[in-house]
Amino acid sequence: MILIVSLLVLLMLVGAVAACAFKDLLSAIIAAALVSLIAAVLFYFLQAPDVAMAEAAVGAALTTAIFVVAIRRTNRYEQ
Amino acid sequence: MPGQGQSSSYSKAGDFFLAMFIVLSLYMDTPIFIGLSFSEMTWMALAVAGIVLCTLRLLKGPTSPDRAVAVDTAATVTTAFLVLLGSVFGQQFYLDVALVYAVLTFIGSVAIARFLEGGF
Amino acid sequence: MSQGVDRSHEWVRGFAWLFGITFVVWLALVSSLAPPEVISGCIVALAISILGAHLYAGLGLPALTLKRAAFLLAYIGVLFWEIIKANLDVAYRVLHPRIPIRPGIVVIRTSLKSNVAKLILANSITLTPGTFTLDVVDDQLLIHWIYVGATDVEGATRLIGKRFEKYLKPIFG
Amino acid sequence: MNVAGLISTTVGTIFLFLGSLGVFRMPDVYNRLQAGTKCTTLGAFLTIVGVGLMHNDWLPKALVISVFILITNPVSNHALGRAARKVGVPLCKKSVVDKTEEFEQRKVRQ
Repeated sequence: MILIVSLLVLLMLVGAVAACAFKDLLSAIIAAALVSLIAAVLFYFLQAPDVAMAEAAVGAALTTAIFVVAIRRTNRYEQ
Repeated sequence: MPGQGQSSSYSKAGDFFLAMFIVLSLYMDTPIFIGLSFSEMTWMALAVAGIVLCTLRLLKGPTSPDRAVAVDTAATVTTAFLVLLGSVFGQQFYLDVALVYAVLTFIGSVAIARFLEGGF
Repeated sequence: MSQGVDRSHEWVRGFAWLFGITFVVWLALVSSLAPPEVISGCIVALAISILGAHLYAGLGLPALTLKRAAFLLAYIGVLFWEIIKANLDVAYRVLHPRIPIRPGIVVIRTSLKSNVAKLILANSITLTPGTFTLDVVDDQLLIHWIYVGATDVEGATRLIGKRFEKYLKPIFG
Repeated sequence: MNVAGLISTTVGTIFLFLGSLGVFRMPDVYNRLQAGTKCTTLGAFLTIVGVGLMHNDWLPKALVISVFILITNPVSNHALGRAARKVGVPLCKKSVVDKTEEFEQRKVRQ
Protein backbone atom coordinates (compact mmCIF):
# COMPACT_ATOMS: atom_id res chain seq x y z
CA MET A 1 0.00 0.00 0.00
CA ILE A 2 2.70 2.46 0.98
CA LEU A 3 4.59 1.63 -2.21
CA ILE A 4 1.57 2.70 -4.23
CA VAL A 5 1.26 5.90 -2.21
CA SER A 6 4.92 6.78 -2.73
CA LEU A 7 4.59 6.08 -6.47
CA LEU A 8 1.57 8.37 -6.65
CA VAL A 9 3.44 11.13 -4.78
CA LEU A 10 6.28 10.75 -7.27
CA LEU A 11 3.86 11.07 -10.18
CA MET A 12 2.33 14.17 -8.60
CA LEU A 13 5.80 15.72 -8.31
CA VAL A 14 6.52 14.90 -11.95
CA GLY A 15 3.27 16.53 -12.98
CA ALA A 16 3.96 19.64 -10.92
CA VAL A 17 7.48 20.05 -12.34
CA ALA A 18 6.10 19.57 -15.86
CA ALA A 19 3.43 22.21 -15.22
CA CYS A 20 6.16 24.65 -14.22
CA ALA A 21 8.46 23.76 -17.12
CA PHE A 22 6.11 23.83 -20.13
CA LYS A 23 6.27 26.99 -22.24
CA ASP A 24 2.89 26.20 -23.80
CA LEU A 25 0.42 27.31 -21.14
CA LEU A 26 -2.30 24.94 -22.36
CA SER A 27 0.01 21.99 -21.68
CA ALA A 28 0.73 23.48 -18.26
CA ILE A 29 -3.01 23.52 -17.52
CA ILE A 30 -3.31 19.89 -18.56
CA ALA A 31 -0.40 18.90 -16.30
CA ALA A 32 -2.04 20.82 -13.41
CA ALA A 33 -5.22 18.81 -14.03
CA LEU A 34 -3.17 15.63 -13.59
CA VAL A 35 -1.75 16.99 -10.31
CA SER A 36 -5.21 17.66 -8.85
CA LEU A 37 -6.38 14.25 -10.09
CA ILE A 38 -3.66 12.48 -8.08
CA ALA A 39 -4.17 14.82 -5.10
CA ALA A 40 -7.76 13.61 -4.86
CA VAL A 41 -6.55 9.99 -4.79
CA LEU A 42 -4.08 10.85 -2.01
CA PHE A 43 -6.81 12.49 0.11
CA TYR A 44 -8.77 9.31 -0.43
CA PHE A 45 -5.87 7.26 0.88
CA LEU A 46 -5.75 9.47 3.98
CA GLN A 47 -9.37 8.49 4.76
CA ALA A 48 -10.82 11.91 3.95
CA PRO A 49 -13.40 11.26 1.23
CA ASP A 50 -15.21 14.58 1.74
CA VAL A 51 -12.03 16.55 1.05
CA ALA A 52 -11.39 14.28 -1.92
CA MET A 53 -14.86 15.06 -3.25
CA ALA A 54 -14.27 18.82 -3.00
CA GLU A 55 -10.85 18.43 -4.61
CA ALA A 56 -12.39 16.39 -7.42
CA ALA A 57 -15.13 18.91 -8.12
CA VAL A 58 -12.82 21.92 -7.95
CA GLY A 59 -9.70 20.46 -9.50
CA ALA A 60 -11.16 18.39 -12.30
CA ALA A 61 -13.73 20.75 -13.73
CA LEU A 62 -13.58 24.28 -12.33
CA THR A 63 -9.85 25.07 -12.38
CA THR A 64 -9.37 23.71 -15.89
CA ALA A 65 -12.33 25.66 -17.29
CA ILE A 66 -11.38 28.91 -15.54
CA PHE A 67 -7.72 28.68 -16.61
CA VAL A 68 -8.79 27.97 -20.18
CA VAL A 69 -11.00 31.07 -20.17
CA ALA A 70 -8.08 33.05 -18.72
CA ILE A 71 -5.62 32.07 -21.44
CA ARG A 72 -8.35 32.68 -24.00
CA ARG A 73 -8.34 36.32 -22.86
CA THR A 74 -4.51 36.60 -22.78
CA ASN A 75 -1.60 34.77 -24.48
CA ARG A 76 -1.25 31.08 -25.05
CA TYR A 77 2.57 31.02 -25.15
CA GLU A 78 4.93 32.19 -22.46
CA GLN A 79 7.45 34.79 -23.64
CA MET B 1 43.59 -15.82 1.05
CA PRO B 2 42.08 -17.02 -2.21
CA GLY B 3 38.46 -16.26 -2.80
CA GLN B 4 38.32 -13.48 -0.26
CA GLY B 5 37.38 -10.81 -2.81
CA GLN B 6 34.69 -13.04 -4.19
CA SER B 7 33.22 -13.79 -0.84
CA SER B 8 33.21 -10.12 0.17
CA SER B 9 31.45 -9.11 -3.05
CA TYR B 10 28.98 -11.91 -2.47
CA SER B 11 28.33 -10.70 1.03
CA LYS B 12 27.78 -7.18 -0.29
CA ALA B 13 25.11 -8.39 -2.68
CA GLY B 14 23.65 -10.50 0.10
CA ASP B 15 23.59 -7.50 2.41
CA PHE B 16 21.81 -5.48 -0.26
CA PHE B 17 19.13 -8.10 -0.76
CA LEU B 18 18.80 -8.58 3.00
CA ALA B 19 18.27 -4.83 3.43
CA MET B 20 15.71 -4.79 0.62
CA PHE B 21 13.93 -7.72 2.21
CA ILE B 22 13.88 -6.02 5.62
CA VAL B 23 12.54 -2.79 4.11
CA LEU B 24 9.87 -4.66 2.16
CA SER B 25 8.82 -6.69 5.19
CA LEU B 26 8.65 -3.47 7.24
CA TYR B 27 6.33 -2.08 4.60
CA MET B 28 4.28 -5.25 4.70
CA ASP B 29 4.01 -5.04 8.50
CA THR B 30 2.24 -1.70 8.52
CA PRO B 31 -1.31 -2.36 9.73
CA ILE B 32 -3.04 -1.00 6.64
CA PHE B 33 -1.45 -3.74 4.58
CA ILE B 34 -2.82 -6.70 6.47
CA GLY B 35 -6.30 -6.83 5.01
CA LEU B 36 -5.09 -6.91 1.40
CA SER B 37 -5.33 -10.09 -0.60
CA PHE B 38 -3.19 -10.94 -3.60
CA SER B 39 -5.93 -10.15 -6.11
CA GLU B 40 -6.54 -6.70 -4.65
CA MET B 41 -2.82 -5.97 -4.83
CA THR B 42 -2.77 -7.04 -8.48
CA TRP B 43 -5.72 -4.84 -9.40
CA MET B 44 -4.24 -1.78 -7.73
CA ALA B 45 -0.85 -2.40 -9.30
CA LEU B 46 -2.39 -2.64 -12.79
CA ALA B 47 -4.39 0.57 -12.33
CA VAL B 48 -1.38 2.50 -11.01
CA ALA B 49 0.72 1.17 -13.90
CA GLY B 50 -1.91 2.62 -16.23
CA ILE B 51 -1.63 6.03 -14.55
CA VAL B 52 2.18 5.85 -14.85
CA LEU B 53 1.98 5.15 -18.60
CA CYS B 54 -0.43 8.07 -19.06
CA THR B 55 1.98 10.35 -17.20
CA LEU B 56 4.82 9.25 -19.47
CA ARG B 57 2.70 10.10 -22.51
CA LEU B 58 1.92 13.48 -20.90
CA LEU B 59 5.63 14.23 -20.62
CA LYS B 60 6.43 12.93 -24.10
CA GLY B 61 3.46 13.97 -26.25
CA PRO B 62 4.53 16.20 -29.12
CA THR B 63 1.37 18.33 -29.31
CA SER B 64 -1.15 19.50 -26.72
CA PRO B 65 -4.01 17.24 -27.99
CA ASP B 66 -1.78 14.26 -27.12
CA ARG B 67 -1.45 15.54 -23.58
CA ALA B 68 -5.18 16.13 -23.29
CA VAL B 69 -5.84 12.55 -24.43
CA ALA B 70 -3.37 11.26 -21.83
CA VAL B 71 -5.04 13.15 -18.97
CA ASP B 72 -8.51 12.11 -20.13
CA THR B 73 -7.48 8.44 -20.09
CA ALA B 74 -5.85 8.93 -16.69
CA ALA B 75 -9.12 10.39 -15.37
CA THR B 76 -11.09 7.31 -16.44
CA VAL B 77 -8.48 4.97 -14.93
CA THR B 78 -8.56 7.03 -11.72
CA THR B 79 -12.34 6.71 -11.46
CA ALA B 80 -12.08 2.92 -11.61
CA PHE B 81 -9.17 3.03 -9.14
CA LEU B 82 -11.24 5.03 -6.65
CA VAL B 83 -14.02 2.44 -6.81
CA LEU B 84 -11.43 -0.31 -6.22
CA LEU B 85 -10.09 1.58 -3.19
CA GLY B 86 -13.60 1.95 -1.87
CA SER B 87 -13.95 -1.81 -2.11
CA VAL B 88 -10.65 -2.28 -0.27
CA PHE B 89 -11.57 0.15 2.55
CA GLY B 90 -15.07 -1.30 2.62
CA GLN B 91 -17.23 1.81 3.08
CA GLN B 92 -20.08 2.70 0.80
CA PHE B 93 -19.71 6.45 1.25
CA TYR B 94 -16.44 6.27 -0.69
CA LEU B 95 -18.32 5.53 -3.90
CA ASP B 96 -19.72 9.08 -3.97
CA VAL B 97 -16.28 10.48 -4.81
CA ALA B 98 -16.13 8.22 -7.86
CA LEU B 99 -19.62 9.36 -8.80
CA VAL B 100 -18.53 13.03 -8.71
CA TYR B 101 -15.49 12.11 -10.78
CA ALA B 102 -17.52 10.24 -13.39
CA VAL B 103 -19.88 13.18 -13.81
CA LEU B 104 -17.40 16.04 -13.74
CA THR B 105 -14.08 15.06 -15.36
CA PHE B 106 -15.35 15.25 -18.90
CA ILE B 107 -16.10 18.97 -18.45
CA GLY B 108 -12.36 19.72 -18.34
CA SER B 109 -11.72 17.73 -21.52
CA VAL B 110 -14.58 19.45 -23.33
CA ALA B 111 -13.31 22.88 -22.20
CA ILE B 112 -9.83 22.14 -23.57
CA ALA B 113 -11.33 20.84 -26.82
CA ARG B 114 -13.47 23.96 -27.22
CA PHE B 115 -10.41 26.13 -26.70
CA LEU B 116 -8.43 24.23 -29.33
CA GLU B 117 -11.29 24.59 -31.83
CA GLY B 118 -11.33 28.35 -31.25
CA GLY B 119 -14.67 28.33 -29.48
CA PHE B 120 -15.86 30.08 -26.29
CA MET C 1 -54.26 25.37 -33.26
CA SER C 2 -52.70 22.13 -34.46
CA GLN C 3 -49.30 23.69 -33.84
CA GLY C 4 -50.22 24.31 -30.20
CA VAL C 5 -51.51 20.76 -29.76
CA ASP C 6 -48.31 19.42 -31.27
CA ARG C 7 -46.15 21.52 -28.93
CA SER C 8 -48.05 20.36 -25.87
CA HIS C 9 -47.64 16.74 -26.97
CA GLU C 10 -43.91 17.30 -27.24
CA TRP C 11 -43.86 18.90 -23.79
CA VAL C 12 -45.66 15.98 -22.18
CA ARG C 13 -43.30 13.52 -23.87
CA GLY C 14 -40.18 15.36 -22.68
CA PHE C 15 -41.72 15.60 -19.19
CA ALA C 16 -42.35 11.85 -19.09
CA TRP C 17 -38.82 10.92 -20.22
CA LEU C 18 -37.17 13.37 -17.82
CA PHE C 19 -39.32 12.29 -14.87
CA GLY C 20 -38.63 8.61 -15.50
CA ILE C 21 -34.87 9.02 -15.84
CA THR C 22 -34.41 11.31 -12.81
CA PHE C 23 -36.62 9.10 -10.63
CA VAL C 24 -34.74 5.93 -11.56
CA VAL C 25 -31.38 7.61 -10.91
CA TRP C 26 -32.62 8.79 -7.50
CA LEU C 27 -33.83 5.32 -6.56
CA ALA C 28 -30.47 3.83 -7.58
CA LEU C 29 -28.56 6.43 -5.58
CA VAL C 30 -30.44 5.93 -2.31
CA SER C 31 -30.74 2.17 -3.11
CA SER C 32 -33.72 1.56 -0.83
CA LEU C 33 -37.48 1.40 -1.29
CA ALA C 34 -38.55 2.94 2.05
CA PRO C 35 -41.63 5.20 1.67
CA PRO C 36 -39.96 8.50 2.78
CA GLU C 37 -37.19 8.07 0.19
CA VAL C 38 -39.64 7.26 -2.59
CA ILE C 39 -41.95 10.19 -1.75
CA SER C 40 -39.18 12.79 -1.49
CA GLY C 41 -37.62 11.48 -4.69
CA CYS C 42 -40.99 11.74 -6.42
CA ILE C 43 -41.37 15.38 -5.34
CA VAL C 44 -37.85 16.36 -6.43
CA ALA C 45 -38.18 14.56 -9.78
CA LEU C 46 -41.54 16.30 -10.39
CA ALA C 47 -40.02 19.71 -9.68
CA ILE C 48 -37.03 19.06 -11.96
CA SER C 49 -39.16 17.75 -14.82
CA ILE C 50 -41.67 20.63 -14.64
CA LEU C 51 -38.83 23.15 -14.70
CA GLY C 52 -36.77 21.43 -17.43
CA ALA C 53 -39.28 19.77 -19.74
CA HIS C 54 -39.28 22.62 -22.28
CA LEU C 55 -35.57 21.95 -22.94
CA TYR C 56 -36.43 18.43 -24.11
CA ALA C 57 -39.48 19.38 -26.17
CA GLY C 58 -37.73 20.08 -29.47
CA LEU C 59 -35.49 17.02 -29.57
CA GLY C 60 -37.97 14.62 -31.16
CA LEU C 61 -38.02 12.05 -28.38
CA PRO C 62 -40.31 9.14 -29.33
CA ALA C 63 -43.20 7.83 -27.25
CA LEU C 64 -42.32 4.55 -25.55
CA THR C 65 -44.32 1.63 -26.92
CA LEU C 66 -43.84 -2.09 -26.37
CA LYS C 67 -42.27 -2.65 -29.79
CA ARG C 68 -39.81 0.18 -29.28
CA ALA C 69 -38.86 -1.15 -25.83
CA ALA C 70 -38.15 -4.57 -27.34
CA PHE C 71 -35.98 -3.03 -30.04
CA LEU C 72 -34.19 -0.94 -27.39
CA LEU C 73 -33.34 -4.06 -25.38
CA ALA C 74 -32.09 -5.84 -28.50
CA TYR C 75 -30.05 -2.77 -29.40
CA ILE C 76 -28.39 -2.69 -25.97
CA GLY C 77 -27.49 -6.36 -26.31
CA VAL C 78 -25.98 -5.85 -29.76
CA LEU C 79 -24.09 -2.80 -28.50
CA PHE C 80 -22.52 -4.77 -25.65
CA TRP C 81 -21.45 -7.59 -27.94
CA GLU C 82 -19.86 -5.09 -30.33
CA ILE C 83 -18.07 -3.34 -27.44
CA ILE C 84 -16.53 -6.61 -26.29
CA LYS C 85 -15.40 -7.41 -29.85
CA ALA C 86 -13.96 -3.89 -30.14
CA ASN C 87 -11.93 -4.34 -26.99
CA LEU C 88 -10.45 -7.70 -28.01
CA ASP C 89 -9.58 -6.15 -31.40
CA VAL C 90 -7.83 -3.10 -29.91
CA ALA C 91 -6.08 -5.24 -27.29
CA TYR C 92 -4.66 -7.43 -30.06
CA ARG C 93 -3.40 -4.39 -31.97
CA VAL C 94 -1.84 -2.87 -28.84
CA LEU C 95 -0.06 -6.04 -27.74
CA HIS C 96 1.30 -7.01 -31.18
CA PRO C 97 4.98 -5.94 -31.33
CA ARG C 98 4.71 -4.28 -34.76
CA ILE C 99 1.28 -2.64 -34.16
CA PRO C 100 -0.71 -3.92 -37.23
CA ILE C 101 -2.74 -0.83 -38.09
CA ARG C 102 -3.82 0.72 -41.41
CA PRO C 103 -5.56 3.91 -40.30
CA GLY C 104 -7.53 6.33 -42.42
CA ILE C 105 -10.41 8.78 -42.39
CA VAL C 106 -13.58 7.88 -44.31
CA VAL C 107 -17.05 9.36 -44.81
CA ILE C 108 -20.28 7.41 -44.27
CA ARG C 109 -23.90 8.36 -44.85
CA THR C 110 -26.82 7.78 -42.52
CA SER C 111 -30.57 7.78 -43.19
CA LEU C 112 -31.61 8.76 -39.65
CA LYS C 113 -33.41 12.08 -39.33
CA SER C 114 -33.74 13.11 -35.67
CA ASN C 115 -30.86 14.63 -33.72
CA VAL C 116 -31.08 12.23 -30.79
CA ALA C 117 -30.88 9.24 -33.13
CA LYS C 118 -27.78 10.68 -34.79
CA LEU C 119 -26.22 11.32 -31.37
CA ILE C 120 -26.82 7.73 -30.30
CA LEU C 121 -25.50 6.41 -33.62
CA ALA C 122 -22.31 8.51 -33.33
CA ASN C 123 -21.69 7.37 -29.76
CA SER C 124 -22.26 3.73 -30.69
CA ILE C 125 -19.83 4.02 -33.59
CA THR C 126 -17.28 5.51 -31.20
CA LEU C 127 -17.59 2.48 -28.92
CA THR C 128 -17.34 -0.25 -31.57
CA PRO C 129 -14.45 -2.00 -33.38
CA GLY C 130 -11.79 0.28 -34.74
CA THR C 131 -13.98 3.25 -35.62
CA PHE C 132 -14.66 6.57 -33.98
CA THR C 133 -16.65 9.61 -35.03
CA LEU C 134 -14.83 12.86 -35.73
CA ASP C 135 -17.63 15.07 -37.04
CA VAL C 136 -21.32 15.04 -37.97
CA VAL C 137 -22.87 17.31 -40.58
CA ASP C 138 -26.45 16.73 -41.82
CA ASP C 139 -26.54 13.12 -43.05
CA GLN C 140 -22.80 12.52 -43.21
CA LEU C 141 -20.40 11.27 -40.56
CA LEU C 142 -16.63 11.64 -40.69
CA ILE C 143 -15.04 8.55 -39.21
CA HIS C 144 -11.51 7.54 -38.27
CA TRP C 145 -10.97 3.84 -38.95
CA ILE C 146 -8.03 1.94 -37.47
CA TYR C 147 -7.97 -0.77 -40.16
CA VAL C 148 -9.59 0.55 -43.34
CA GLY C 149 -11.78 -2.02 -45.12
CA ALA C 150 -13.46 0.13 -47.77
CA THR C 151 -12.64 3.63 -48.94
CA ASP C 152 -15.82 4.58 -50.84
CA VAL C 153 -18.93 5.91 -49.11
CA GLU C 154 -21.30 3.01 -49.83
CA GLY C 155 -18.91 0.26 -48.76
CA ALA C 156 -17.96 2.06 -45.56
CA THR C 157 -21.62 2.68 -44.76
CA ARG C 158 -22.41 -0.99 -45.25
CA LEU C 159 -19.52 -2.06 -43.02
CA ILE C 160 -19.90 0.48 -40.20
CA GLY C 161 -23.35 1.99 -39.94
CA LYS C 162 -25.86 -0.64 -41.07
CA ARG C 163 -25.78 -2.93 -38.06
CA PHE C 164 -26.96 -0.13 -35.76
CA GLU C 165 -29.35 1.61 -38.13
CA LYS C 166 -31.27 -1.64 -38.43
CA TYR C 167 -32.22 -1.28 -34.75
CA LEU C 168 -32.33 2.50 -34.44
CA LYS C 169 -34.73 2.99 -37.33
CA PRO C 170 -37.76 1.29 -35.70
CA ILE C 171 -37.05 3.10 -32.43
CA PHE C 172 -36.88 6.62 -33.84
CA GLY C 173 -38.72 6.05 -37.10
CA MET D 1 -21.80 -13.98 -7.10
CA ASN D 2 -18.45 -13.33 -5.51
CA VAL D 3 -16.56 -15.30 -8.17
CA ALA D 4 -18.33 -13.39 -10.96
CA GLY D 5 -17.26 -10.12 -9.35
CA LEU D 6 -13.65 -11.30 -9.02
CA ILE D 7 -13.45 -12.36 -12.68
CA SER D 8 -15.15 -9.20 -13.92
CA THR D 9 -12.85 -6.93 -11.91
CA THR D 10 -9.72 -8.79 -13.02
CA VAL D 11 -10.65 -8.57 -16.71
CA GLY D 12 -11.58 -4.91 -16.24
CA THR D 13 -8.25 -3.92 -14.70
CA ILE D 14 -6.38 -5.79 -17.42
CA PHE D 15 -8.30 -3.79 -20.02
CA LEU D 16 -7.56 -0.55 -18.14
CA PHE D 17 -3.86 -1.34 -18.28
CA LEU D 18 -4.06 -2.25 -21.99
CA GLY D 19 -5.82 1.03 -22.77
CA SER D 20 -3.06 3.02 -21.09
CA LEU D 21 -0.46 0.93 -22.90
CA GLY D 22 -2.20 1.79 -26.15
CA VAL D 23 -2.13 5.49 -25.29
CA PHE D 24 1.59 5.11 -24.71
CA ARG D 25 2.45 3.03 -27.79
CA MET D 26 0.27 4.19 -30.68
CA PRO D 27 1.84 6.49 -33.30
CA ASP D 28 -0.56 9.45 -33.56
CA VAL D 29 -3.41 11.25 -31.77
CA TYR D 30 -6.31 9.49 -33.49
CA ASN D 31 -5.01 5.98 -32.83
CA ARG D 32 -4.34 6.94 -29.23
CA LEU D 33 -7.93 8.07 -28.96
CA GLN D 34 -9.04 4.71 -30.33
CA ALA D 35 -7.20 2.82 -27.60
CA GLY D 36 -8.03 5.37 -24.92
CA THR D 37 -11.76 5.31 -25.64
CA LYS D 38 -12.58 1.68 -26.11
CA CYS D 39 -10.31 -0.15 -23.69
CA THR D 40 -10.73 2.24 -20.77
CA THR D 41 -14.50 2.45 -21.21
CA LEU D 42 -15.04 -1.30 -21.05
CA GLY D 43 -12.32 -1.65 -18.41
CA ALA D 44 -13.89 0.90 -16.08
CA PHE D 45 -17.35 -0.57 -16.71
CA LEU D 46 -16.25 -4.12 -15.84
CA THR D 47 -14.24 -3.00 -12.82
CA ILE D 48 -17.05 -0.98 -11.27
CA VAL D 49 -19.73 -3.59 -11.97
CA GLY D 50 -17.38 -6.24 -10.53
CA VAL D 51 -17.02 -4.27 -7.31
CA GLY D 52 -20.81 -3.94 -7.23
CA LEU D 53 -21.16 -7.71 -7.61
CA MET D 54 -18.69 -8.35 -4.79
CA HIS D 55 -20.62 -6.15 -2.31
CA ASN D 56 -24.27 -6.71 -3.09
CA ASP D 57 -25.56 -3.51 -1.46
CA TRP D 58 -23.44 -1.34 -3.73
CA LEU D 59 -24.78 -2.65 -7.01
CA PRO D 60 -27.30 0.13 -7.90
CA LYS D 61 -24.83 2.92 -7.20
CA ALA D 62 -22.08 1.10 -9.09
CA LEU D 63 -24.41 0.71 -12.06
CA VAL D 64 -25.17 4.44 -12.00
CA ILE D 65 -21.44 5.28 -11.99
CA SER D 66 -20.68 2.89 -14.84
CA VAL D 67 -23.59 4.18 -16.95
CA PHE D 68 -22.35 7.75 -16.44
CA ILE D 69 -18.89 6.68 -17.62
CA LEU D 70 -20.42 4.89 -20.61
CA ILE D 71 -22.25 8.10 -21.58
CA THR D 72 -19.61 10.76 -20.91
CA ASN D 73 -16.48 8.99 -22.20
CA PRO D 74 -17.42 8.93 -25.92
CA VAL D 75 -18.52 12.57 -25.71
CA SER D 76 -15.19 13.84 -24.40
CA ASN D 77 -13.23 11.67 -26.81
CA HIS D 78 -15.31 12.88 -29.74
CA ALA D 79 -14.69 16.48 -28.70
CA LEU D 80 -10.94 15.89 -28.42
CA GLY D 81 -10.76 14.18 -31.82
CA ARG D 82 -12.69 16.98 -33.48
CA ALA D 83 -10.39 19.54 -31.84
CA ALA D 84 -7.30 17.67 -33.05
CA ARG D 85 -8.68 17.71 -36.60
CA LYS D 86 -9.48 21.43 -36.40
CA VAL D 87 -5.97 22.22 -35.09
CA GLY D 88 -4.52 20.23 -38.00
CA VAL D 89 -2.61 17.43 -36.31
CA PRO D 90 -1.39 15.26 -39.22
CA LEU D 91 -2.14 11.57 -39.60
CA CYS D 92 0.72 9.14 -39.09
CA LYS D 93 2.78 7.77 -41.98
CA LYS D 94 1.00 4.42 -42.17
CA SER D 95 -2.33 6.01 -43.15
CA VAL D 96 -3.93 4.95 -46.42
CA VAL D 97 -6.87 7.29 -47.00
CA ASP D 98 -7.93 10.77 -45.93
CA LYS D 99 -11.38 11.98 -46.99
CA THR D 100 -11.37 15.14 -44.88
CA GLU D 101 -11.12 17.61 -47.77
CA GLU D 102 -13.98 15.96 -49.65
CA PHE D 103 -16.10 16.21 -46.51
CA GLU D 104 -15.27 19.90 -46.04
CA GLN D 105 -16.14 20.68 -49.69
CA ARG D 106 -19.52 18.97 -49.38
CA LYS D 107 -20.21 20.91 -46.23
CA VAL D 108 -19.49 24.19 -48.04
CA ARG D 109 -21.63 23.24 -51.03
CA GLN D 110 -24.71 22.38 -48.99
